[in-house]
This record gives sequence, structure tokens and C-alpha cells, in this order.
Amino acid sequence: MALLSVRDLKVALPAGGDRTYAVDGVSMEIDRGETLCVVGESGSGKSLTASAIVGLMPSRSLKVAGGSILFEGRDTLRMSARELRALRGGRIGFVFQDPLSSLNPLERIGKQVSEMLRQHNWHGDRRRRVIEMLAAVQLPSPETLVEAYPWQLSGGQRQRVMIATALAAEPSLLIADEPTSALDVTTQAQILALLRDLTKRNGTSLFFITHDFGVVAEMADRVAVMRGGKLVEYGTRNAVLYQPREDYTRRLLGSVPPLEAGPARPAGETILRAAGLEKSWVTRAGMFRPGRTVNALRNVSFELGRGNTLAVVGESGSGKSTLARVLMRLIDADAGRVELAGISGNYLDLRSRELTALRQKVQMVFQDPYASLNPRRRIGAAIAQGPLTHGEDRETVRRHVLGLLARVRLDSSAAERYPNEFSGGQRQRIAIARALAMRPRVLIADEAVSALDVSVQAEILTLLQDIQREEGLSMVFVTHDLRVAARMADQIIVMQSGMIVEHGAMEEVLSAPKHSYTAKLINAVPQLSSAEAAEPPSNILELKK
Amino acid sequence: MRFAYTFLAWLPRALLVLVAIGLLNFFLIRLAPGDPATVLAGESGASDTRFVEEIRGRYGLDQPLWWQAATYLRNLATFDLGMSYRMQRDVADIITERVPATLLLTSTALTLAIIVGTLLGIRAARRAGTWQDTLIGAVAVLCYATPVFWAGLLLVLLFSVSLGLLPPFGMSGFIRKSGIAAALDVLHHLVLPVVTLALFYFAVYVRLSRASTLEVLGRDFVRSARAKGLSETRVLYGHVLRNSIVPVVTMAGLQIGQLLGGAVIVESVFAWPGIGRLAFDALIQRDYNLILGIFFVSSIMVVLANLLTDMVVRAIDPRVGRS
Amino acid sequence: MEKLITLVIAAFVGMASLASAEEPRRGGALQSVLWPEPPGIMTGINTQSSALLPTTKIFESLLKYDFNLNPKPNLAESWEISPDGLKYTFKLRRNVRWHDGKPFTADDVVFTYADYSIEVHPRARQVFERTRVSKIDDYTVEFALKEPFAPLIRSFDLCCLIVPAHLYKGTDFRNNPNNLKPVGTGPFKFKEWKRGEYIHLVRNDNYWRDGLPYLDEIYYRFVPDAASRALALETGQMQLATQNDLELFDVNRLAKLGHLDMTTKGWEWGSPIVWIEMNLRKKPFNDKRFRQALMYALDRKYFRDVIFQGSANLATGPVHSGSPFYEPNVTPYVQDTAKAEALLDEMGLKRGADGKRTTIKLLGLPYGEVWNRAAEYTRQALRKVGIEVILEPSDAAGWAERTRNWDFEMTMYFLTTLGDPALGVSRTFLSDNQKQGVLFTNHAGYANPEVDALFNKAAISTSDDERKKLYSQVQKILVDDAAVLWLVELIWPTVYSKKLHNAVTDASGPNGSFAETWLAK
Amino acid sequence: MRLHDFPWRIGVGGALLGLFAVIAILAPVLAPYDPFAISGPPLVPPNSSYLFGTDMLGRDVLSGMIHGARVSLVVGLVSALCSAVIGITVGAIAGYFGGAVDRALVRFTEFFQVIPSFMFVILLVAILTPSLGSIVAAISLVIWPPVARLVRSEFMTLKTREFVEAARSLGLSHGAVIVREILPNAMPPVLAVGSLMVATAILTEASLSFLGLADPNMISWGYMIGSARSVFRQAWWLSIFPGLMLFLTVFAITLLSEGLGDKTNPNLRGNQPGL
Repeated sequence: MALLSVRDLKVALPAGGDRTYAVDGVSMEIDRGETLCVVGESGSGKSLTASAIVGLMPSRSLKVAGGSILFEGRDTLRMSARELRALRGGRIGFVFQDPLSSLNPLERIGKQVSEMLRQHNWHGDRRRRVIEMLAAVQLPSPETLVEAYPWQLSGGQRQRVMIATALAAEPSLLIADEPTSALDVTTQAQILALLRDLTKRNGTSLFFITHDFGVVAEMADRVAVMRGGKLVEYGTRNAVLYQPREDYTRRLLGSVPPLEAGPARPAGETILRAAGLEKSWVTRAGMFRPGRTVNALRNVSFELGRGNTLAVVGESGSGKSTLARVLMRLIDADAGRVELAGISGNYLDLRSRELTALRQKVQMVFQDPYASLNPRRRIGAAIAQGPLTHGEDRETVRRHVLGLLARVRLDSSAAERYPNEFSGGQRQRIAIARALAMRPRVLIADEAVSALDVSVQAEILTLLQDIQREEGLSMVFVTHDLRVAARMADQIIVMQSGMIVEHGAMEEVLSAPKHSYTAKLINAVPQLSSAEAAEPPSNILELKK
Repeated sequence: MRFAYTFLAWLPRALLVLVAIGLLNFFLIRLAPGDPATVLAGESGASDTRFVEEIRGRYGLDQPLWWQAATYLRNLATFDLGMSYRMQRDVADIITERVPATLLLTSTALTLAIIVGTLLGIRAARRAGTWQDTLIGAVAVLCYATPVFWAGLLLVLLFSVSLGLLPPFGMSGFIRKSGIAAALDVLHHLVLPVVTLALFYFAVYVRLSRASTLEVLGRDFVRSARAKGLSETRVLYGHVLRNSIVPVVTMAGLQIGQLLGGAVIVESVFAWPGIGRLAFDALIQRDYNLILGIFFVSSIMVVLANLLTDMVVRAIDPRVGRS
Repeated sequence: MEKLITLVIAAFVGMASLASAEEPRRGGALQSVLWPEPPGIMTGINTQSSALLPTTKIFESLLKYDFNLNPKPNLAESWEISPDGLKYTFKLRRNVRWHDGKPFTADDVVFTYADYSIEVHPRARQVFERTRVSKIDDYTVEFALKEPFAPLIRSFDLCCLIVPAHLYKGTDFRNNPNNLKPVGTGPFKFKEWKRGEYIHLVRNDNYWRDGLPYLDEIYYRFVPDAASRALALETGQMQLATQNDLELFDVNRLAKLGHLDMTTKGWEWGSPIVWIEMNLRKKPFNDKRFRQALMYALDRKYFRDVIFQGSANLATGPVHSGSPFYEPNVTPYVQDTAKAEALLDEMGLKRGADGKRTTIKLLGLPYGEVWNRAAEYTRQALRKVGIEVILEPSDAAGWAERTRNWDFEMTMYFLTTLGDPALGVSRTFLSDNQKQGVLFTNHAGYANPEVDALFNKAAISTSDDERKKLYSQVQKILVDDAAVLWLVELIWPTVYSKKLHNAVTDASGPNGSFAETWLAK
Repeated sequence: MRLHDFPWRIGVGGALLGLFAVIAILAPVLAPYDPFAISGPPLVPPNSSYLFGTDMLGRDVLSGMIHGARVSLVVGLVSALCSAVIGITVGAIAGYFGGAVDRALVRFTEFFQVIPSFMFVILLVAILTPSLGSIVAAISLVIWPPVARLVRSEFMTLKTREFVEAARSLGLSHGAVIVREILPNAMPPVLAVGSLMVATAILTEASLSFLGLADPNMISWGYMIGSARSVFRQAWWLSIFPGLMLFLTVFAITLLSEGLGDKTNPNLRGNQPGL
């Protein structure tokens, strides 16, 4: 009999929403020791299903409207509050997405883990068990860690603490809601390996939620694909990944860019050259503490060819965003030269009043679509802001804006509406239109797609490529995702703690990375094709192209 | 060690503030028209040039202003607050005699308000959206909107004039008792003024703690705590309270400094012999040393309150001052 | 509940007083009140009204004055005035001792009037700077004048009580340690001063009037607010309250209670008058008709009955009705708005389109609600005749500053006119007394040579009849000239328990020595 | 916006405030008598001809209450406006530019907190002698720090937002970024706290008048209550009714500000300026 079987689960949305059910008649099962991956884009209802299992709905206005959830033979929807509390943490562990905010910042690590043991009256020495669990999740020197506070640990370390806490009381089911989406790709690989190892060793079933099919390929025994609250596809890993029956699944699989370099364009004459860029932050020295210095950029040099795209890849803290902001003169570098065709000398030395020329040649697209548009300004005004500031007359700017809206495939009525009436993808299009309004020669994209769902990502990347081709734009494409870099870039530089550790053509770097860090990055990328399929079904090959 | 460090970091700034405030007050007071000599002359119903000159001479009011300021600062350094012109007594004695009454009144009111306000705020946040939340919110707005002096008068009209349960004025009966009886008598007189002052502060803390608790309840680690199977009460008092209390502590620290302000009104309505009313009278009578003394004492209270708050906040949230 | 208590006490007291005949009882403690707490209680140095109450129980003056301000013997047994009014000789009592046992002699009197009072007390200075004091023998003192000064005989009152020469001669009077525990000759000795609580006086057993005083002790308690003081009187915890201790409303209410009584006597030495002073240096105040119009516009009965709640009499002129030199038949100025309007028209101050003739400013006296209401009524009354009044706010210091520096158009205040016009009246009208920067002088800038002459002549004349004629003429001129807008004569009521007898026996009233005061059971 | 979630606080608060504004504007017409004129015998309890009785001089209390609305609303609105201007300027500059400027301005703001604000207001009014102008000036000078603190924290969070970086990369000047990009987004919480300022200003003016520091040429609720102190036991109506008007006005404003607060950011920090 399955450890957990969800039968025809319905979760109702409050009246007046765009649809009646957030989860509409979903059924799925997990056997003991098995890993079920639930995959879907944002708004698909995958997290709500998990929350319903332990009765932890995110807000009072979301009610379970039907169906049953049998766990170890008993229906959790009919359980009393006390019984549910015994279940949570005792029989079902939970790991959430963002490690930075999932631990109580004011409580020591040891106390937060032992609290789980006390709650489920763990007989035996709780302190020894805590240290044992911290060691099990491969955390360094557990004895000292017990006394530490969350803010003294890195994101990866905190996620390990969450896992240690969730498994402390030896639950039979672990629910992990996108546990690695907020982590760097190398850390993600370690955490995924840790989860696989711990669940297999203790026979714990794993209810794993993700939006990344690469992760599904590495983790899943069984896969459930959800969309708009409904179950679209359900089956074994191989069946769903390699013989997807629903075209929605096929489209999702297709939008995950394979780790292969796109067609390489010839490196045209250099339009942008940076040499010896240095930048470091100094935290203010306290009365009795020396100031700490963080080196964001150390001797960074590169060249960008006309019409080419240079990918800047690195994990968080590698200095890639600082580089983008230095190039845009949003931050002042400590040292270094940057030359741009059409501007004499090092434009880092231009005084702020002389920056207008630079503003017309280099523009930027930002990461978070919800934060990069002023919520209080209409779309048309936002796009027109740049040219108007530089003194173009209203009428030409108005026509130019309508042209740009068409360019980014948005109808002209959008000009009068406010950002909150658009989806993430549409807002990013607007941001691109705003950048293009200045008719730049170079476009800097700082993690321009990482906040979007994978299907929307594909659309934006295609749009950017089309615009680059038609306008002859050169691009500096900053990203942490090698697969996106592979698809977009002709050349690539890999950064680690402020230094360039590798640069070269995309094709060469992918196939023969010179630096060990680059190799580590490449291996860490979860890939569809790399899974050890029992028998490689025929369609894997087509996916390769 | 950390608290010693915060104290050392605090000390120089605090001294600077005290001196700066002392000087500002010194000059501000003298901007008000008239000086102690004119007030004394006016009151004694008789004066001639020699009488006024003699007073000015005796109190050094005829010296150049900068010299007076210098002597004032020199005395301040040795905690000598000088003589009160009107009461012919050492300002330090008068203040030590009257400060306990104000402290007793305001600290009781503030503590009462903080405890009741914070608990009700948490209750409202926990039951957000229900009738309890709206009821508590409405009571808070009612208390906030009630002018302190009007509340005082209403309470006196109700409880002492018509019901005769509580004394309307003063801190003790006409003839002073001693020992326990005196203490009870003071408590009996304390009820109405404390309730009046507490009503106003209470409203501030209900709204503040409700908003802060709501904000913390929305944070991810609360969801993790629930996922550990903790009961709602344990989540609230084990995890949420510690995080949501920080803004309450900061506001309390700020308000300790403002106690003297609130006291002026309540002490006037209830004839409470504290330094609030004394400050007002001293200002009207241009009793320079006395008003400067009271301001000095209240700035010390403010500066100490800041230190206290800083320490308490650091105790609650070790990140402060480290990151 | 409260009402109940008072009825019970009243009934009980009523019975008790009937039973015992008017036989004075020896012993008992008088509980009275004092506010604000005075800076000190040394006669001469601390002259605030709240300081006088305890001081006058410890120290004594040479003479006392009955309700009609006629001098009566006190420390001086008898006195003669030379026919030319230049020599005043006093015979002192022999068996008087200071509280510290030392004998009271002429040296004390000479020291008090020639040295101590001149140094510390401004009012004493004005009078006794004219005299040369000399000791004839241990118990005889002589005051010699260069020119006669009629009011001198009325100046041996509260302003200059006799101080012990042996403790003060040659010392720095203001910092003399004895100021904190004063030594006098009076019926009560200083016992204790608990700051913020009370001043405690006890009987002087070897007081020179044997068998007196009756009371064992007196407590002057500091009660900060009027309502508590009224409550204490009502409940019998306190037996005496006077002057500004009670709100005017409470005075009328308490007086009607069975166990309390009220008298308005005992302030003759002060004789306070309320008036509005105008800055005659400014237009239109320099025009007599304008001032007269203002007088006709104001209803002084309203001031007496509504603003001062009956604790006042109509003031007709500069001299208090209780003074022997009072002249009743002067221009009456009964309220007559028509006459006021006529006078204003005659002056050419026509009503403008908005009905206003002119706008003037009034600096109100910042001493509590009663005075704010007085100012508000004045504005209201003058507005009826077309004069717009702007009320200028100030606090105690601000008012004193602006008045003494002549920085006002109109200012309202009250001033004690004292026992004799030469002491308390002439200072406001003498043209040579215009001292900018000094309070209670001729701030208005009134200058009338005829008035100057009359005042100066009256001050040095030795015959009371002649002085009376001169002062009558002065009053007629000043009132007709409307030099100042006289409003009311203030009454300071004294409310006391019926059990308390002989509290107010002479012109000093509650500031008397309380030697004969006694408290029934 | 559907009816049922129409924020009742804004509705009720706004309506009440509107009513008081009308009363203030139409005071001469609405008041049955001239508030200063002695229109009846003194100390008459509420009856048919004097709805809320007469005061010690015989002036109609109802007319006084109606005219009192003017002082309160004028003082409230003008002081809140002035303090908002000072607060926003100081807060914006400190929050946006940070560094030494920020530290200096924070010291300056703290400087105002050391003297208890109500004592500081009394001091200023005593210096300038009580008049409508001096009271407004004194109150504005004292109640701006909380606005400055709020605006500073809003600016510090908003200035790191990407739409500000985007605006600067388009070439907008600092001034344009502050005024046109950040300020509009900081306004809602400022509006909520700003309306609290109005309430605080009105309460402060009433307390000042209660202590006697009032402009004698104007009728103010606080002054009406303060001057009835000696008879408040016999003539209870002189304190109750003006106080009630004061209470309702401040109640309305607080409701309005809570409504504004909830609509904009539900966890308004309860940033309430001390009295």
C-alpha cells in the first residue's frame, strides 16, 4: 500500500479570483523510499498540494474543498489539529525554498534543531542527536555550529541545517519545496546529492517540487507534471522525460536549453574593450573592529566584438553584477579603463555631466521584472523617459515608443497601462523596449531571464536574439545559468570571486574547459541527457539538436 | 564584553549631546521676554531700580551672556545645578524631591501600557481580520484620539466627583500619614493619573505591536516553525515575539525620553507634585537654573534611555552592530 | 458620599458651639494652608503674600491698626508726635524678650528702621529714608524728619517688623543663617519647615502678653491646587484659608456651609484696586474724551458680579473706599454706551464701513482664568461702541517686562493702594515718578502739574483735615480726567471654621499675630 | 474596487473630517450666536436656547465649539504640512545620499528628540508669545522628526530598487530621480503618517491652550476646557462638549490615517510620534 496517496484533491481559491480552484482534482502516490518529483511553472499549484498534505495552507482564505490524502493509512484532511501537529516534523519533514529566511534569525542553530526533537519527545540525548544530524548533512565542526546563529552561515549551510532539522525525528516522508532553486549551481548539485543519499539510506520517501527538468532528471523515480492546478502528466521518470504524452510537457522539455553552444558568429572588430578593472567594498571599521574588504573586481579585462554576445558567467558573489554596473557607470570602479567605439578615452573618467553620450550608446536590462519598472509610471511614459530626458521632441518620441512596443510584440494599448497589469514576461519586454528607446550600440543584460518561468525565458531569449540580429547590437549577457549562456553567447568569460578564471569562444570552453572551476560548473548543471536512463529511448537524440 | 563596548561607544556621543543641549537650552531660555528679577519684582508688589539691580547682581544676571554660559557649563560638569531664584533652594534638592513623583507616575503608566498594549496587539494580529482584531483596533483608536487632559477630567468627574471612589487631586491626603498607610494613600491617589497617561501610551503600543507581529507572522521561518509541528502559541511566544518585540523596545526607549512631556499635562490636571508641572511653572517664572536643571535631568534620562534600548536590542538581536 | 460627611459635621459643630459659652479655650492646633511655598519667611527679605502669613506670627511691629487704620499700641506702649510733625517719639514695652531669651530694647528698633529695612525692603526704603532714627534710652526711640510726612504714622505696620539687632547687626542680611529659623518676639516660635509639606509654629511660652497665645501650634501646609484646599476646608481638616487660596466660586459655595464662616475684613492695610492703565503717550489715549468714552463703555457691575463673583466693590477713583481720605462724589461713569458713542463721534472717530472706529491693543494680566475673562469682557464691551480690541497674550515675566518698559497701549492689573495715598496712590500719577524699567511707577505717563502740586502738598501737611481736602480735589481731577480706567476694589475673602475665633481682629487680618486667636473643641 | 472591501476607515474618517471642515468654513453662519459675545446669563446648563449651555461670562458654548473647529483644523493642517515638508526634505536627502550627509542629518534629527517634544513646544511658544502663528511654528518645528525617520527608511529601501538604477542609467539627474521616481512611491506611507501629524498637531495645540498658552483672539477647544477648570465640577458641560468635538476630530483623522496606512502597506510600523 502506498505510503502517501492523494485522491482527487481540490483546493478552492477565494471568490472573485480568475479561476475557482487552485488545485483541481489532483491524484498522485509515493511508495516507501521512492522519490516523486512534482514539476510545473509558477501558479501550477504544486506547492499548495504539498501544503495540503500537512494542513499548512499559506493563508486562511485557501480551503481544501475535496478529495482525500491518505498517509500511512489515515486521511490527513480528517485529522484533528493535535494529530496534524504530531504528523508535522514527526512523520513528515518539510524543507522550504529560501534558506536565508527559513531559520529564526535570533535563535541558535542547535536550539532550532533540538526543538524538533523536543516537540516529538525524542527519547535519548537530544544534544548528541543534533550533533549527529549536523554531521550527517556534512556540516563542518557541528559542536561549534550548535552555538552559531543563522546569519553566520552561508545559504548552502543553512539549507543543510533545514534538512538536518526535517530529518531529525526520522520522518517517513520528506517534502522538499524547490530546496535548491535559490542556491548556486555548484551548491545545488551538493544538496541534491545529499538529499538522494539521505533518503535512499534511511528509506525516506521524498516529495520533491521543482520547476527545473534537469533536477527532475537527476532525482525522480516518478514524475507528476502540473499546470493551472491540474495534473497534466503522471508516470515513471523515463516515461515522462523521454516519451512525454502531453504536448505541454514536450513544450516545457523543449524550452530547457541544452548545454550546447549555438552557432558561433565571427568575432567582429572590437566595440567595447575593458582593461584592468578593479573594485572593492570596505565595510566601515567599527570602534574596535578593523573594516573588512570584499574584492568585487580584480584585474578584469575583456573585449566585446561588434554584433557579438559576451556571456559573463559566475556564481553569486563572483562580481558579475558589479562588472555590469561598472560598465553602466552606476558604480565607480577603483581603477581600470573601458573604451567604447565612438567615445574617446576611458569613459570611466567622464564626469557625471558628460555621461549623456555614454547613455545613448550603452543601455541595460535588469533581473527582476517586478522591480525594474516604476509602479507609479505608465508604460509609455517609462519607455519615453530616456529619449525625453535627452531632449527629443514629444511627437517623434511618441511614435518611436509605439514602434518599440510592436518591436517587443506588445499591442500599443499597453502604453496607457501601469506595470502591475502585466505578467513577468511582458514587463521584461517593456524593460527591453525602454533600453532600446535610447538606440544603444551595446546592451548589458544582468540576469535578464533568471526570474522568469522556463517557457517565458525561451521567448525572451529568442526576442533578444532577433533584436540583436536586426539591430546589430553587441551584448554583454550576465547570468549564473551556463545553459542560457551557451545558447546566447559567442564568447564567454567565467568569473570567480572577482577574477576571470576562463575566457574564450563558447564552443571551446564548453567542450574543453581549461580551468577546474569551469569544469566543476559544467558538471554541476543538471542535464536532461546525463541521467543514467535504464535504456536510452530513441527520442533522446532529437532533443540533442 | 559586547555591552562594555556599546557603553564606551555611547559615552562620548552622549556627553557631546548633553553639552550641546545644555547650551541650546541656556540660550533658548534667555530668548523668552523678561527675566527672574522682573518676575520677582512683579510678585512682591513693590520694586525700585535698586531692588531689581540687587537681584540681578546677586544671581549674576548682569554678567555678559558668554560668561554666564561658561559658568553654567563649569557648574554642570560638577553636577552643580545652581540655585532656584524663586524657591531660594538648591535646584538639585528640589529635583531630587520632585523627580520620584514623576518617575512613579510615568514609569507605572508606561509599563502598564507596554505590557497590556503589546499583548493586545499580538492578540489582534493573531486574530487578524476577525471581530477581535477590529474591536482592539477600535479601542486603540479611541484611546489615541482622546486628549490626555480631557480623559483626566472625565475620569475625575466620573470616579471622584460623582462616585467618590478615588481622590481627584494630589499625591497624598491632606495630612501626611506614615509607613504602609502613606504608601497605600499614594497608591490610592495614583490610580486616576496613571490610567489617564496609560490610555494614551496604550494606543501607541497596540498598533505598533499588531503591525510588527503581523509582519513577522508573514516571514518564512514562522512557516518552518509550524512545519515542525509546534502549536500556534509556541510559535507565537517562542519565535514570533522575540522578533516582533524589537520595534516595541525601540519605541519604548524613545518614549522614556518623552516622559517629561506627557507628565506636564497629567500633573497639571491632577496637581501631581512632579517635575513636569514644576518645569512648566519654572519656565513661566523664568526660574532659569530650575528649568535648565530639569531639562538637564530629562536629557540624561533620554540619553540613558537610548543606551538602555540599544543594549536591550543588541541582546535580542545579535546581528545589530555586527554586520 | 462627600455631601453626606459635611452635613454630619455641620450638625455636630452646631451643637457644640451652642453648649460652650464664648469662653476662649487654651490649646489646640490650627491647620491652615499656604501657596505657593514661599522662598523664605524672614521679614523684610521675603515679602510675597504667602511669606507674610507665618512671618507676622513670629515677628511683631511697633504699632497695630484697627479696621479704620487708626494706630494702636503693640511693641510701642505709647507715642507722641511733635506739633510741627517733625519728631515722633515712641515709648517701648519693657518686659518683652526675643525667642532666644535676649531682651527687646531700643537698639533693635533703631537697627530695624535705620539699617535693616532700608537695605532689604523697597517700600520701607521710600518711607524711612526720610527719617533719622535715634535711641533716647533703652526703651525710647525718636524718629526725626526734615519736613513733615503725614503717612509716617501709618507705616509702622507689616512692612517693617522688628528684627533682633544682636543676631543681624553687621551681618550679610540675605545670607544670615537665622533666616532659616527666624527669631522674633511674636506669640509663636518657628519649630520646623518640611520643604514641600508644611511650616510648623509653636506657642512662645514667655510671650510678653501673659496667658497668650491660646493656640498650642499652627501648621501652614502647602496644598498646590485650589480644589484640594476647598475640599480640606469642607471636610474640616483645615480651619482657615484666605486671599487667593480658594477659587471665587468655591468661596461663595463654602460660605453657605453650616460649619464655615467668611469675612471680607482684614485687608484694609492693602486696599487693592483693579484698573486699566493706558499709555497716554500714544494716540488716541492722550485725548481725555476717548478715555471717558472707554469708562462709559465698560459695565463695572458686570466686573464685580460676574468676573469677580461678588468678591469686589465698584471702584470710583484712585483712593480705596475704605481709606479715610476717600472722596465719594466724583464723576460716576455709570455705563452709558450712547454717551460713549457721542464722545467718540465728537472726537471724529466715526464708524467705518465695517462699523469699526479704531483698533487698540490690550495687554491682559496673565494671572489665571479670572483675569483672562476680564480681558475678554473688556474687548466685548468696547466692541459694542465700535472699538476693536486685540488681546495681547503674555506670561508673568512677559507682562512685567512690557509694562515696566511702557511697551503697551492698554494694560490691566491690580495694585495695593496701602494705608495712605502718599504711600500707595501718588506713585502712579506723579509726573516725576515716570521711571522706565521700574514696575508700579507712572507707566502711563500721566503729567498734570496741578495734581503733582496737590499730592506733594498733602504728603507734607500735618493736619489730617487739610490732607483730606487736598486729596478730595486730586480725586476729582483724576477721575474727571479719566487718568486710568478704575474698575473694582478687590476683596480678599477669608473663610474659616466657626470653631476658630478672633482670627481677624484688625487691619492686618489673617496677617495679624493670632495672639488672641483660639480654637473651640 | 468592489464595494464590500471599500475601506470603511477611509469612508467614516473622511466623512467626519469633511463635516468638520464644513463646520469650520461655515462657522459664522452655523453658529447661533457670536462666540465672543455675552449672549446670556453665565453658567446656564444646557437648555433649549443654549444647546450646550453658557460659560462663566455667559457666552454660548455651542458657538464656541463651532468656531473652535477653525483653530484646530488650521493648526492641524498647516503644522502637518510644514512638518511634512521639513521631514520629507531631510529624510529624502539623508536616505538617498547616505554616508556622511546621512549621519549628520540623523544626528540633527536625534537632536530634536532629546528635549521632550511637548516641553520644547511650550518653550518655543513662551518665547514667541502665544499666537496662532507661533503655535503653528512651534508645533511644526517639533513634530517633523518621525516623518523624516520614515521618509529616510523608505528612501533607503527604494533607492536600491532596480527601477531607480534604470532611471539613473537613462541619464536622469539625482534631483529628478528623487522627486519623480522615488518620492511618488514613498508618498503612501508618508501620507498615512502625515495624517497622524495632523492629529498630533491638533492634540498639541489643545494641550497648549489647556495650559493657557493660547491665542486670546481665537476660540480654541483646548482653551475652552482649560478656562473652565475651576468650575469643572459645577459646570461639567464646559469641559465635556468642547472635549467631545476635539475627540471626534482626532478620531476621524486617525481613522483616515489608518485607512490610508492599511491600503498602502499593511504593516505600517505604527510610526507614531510621541506627544
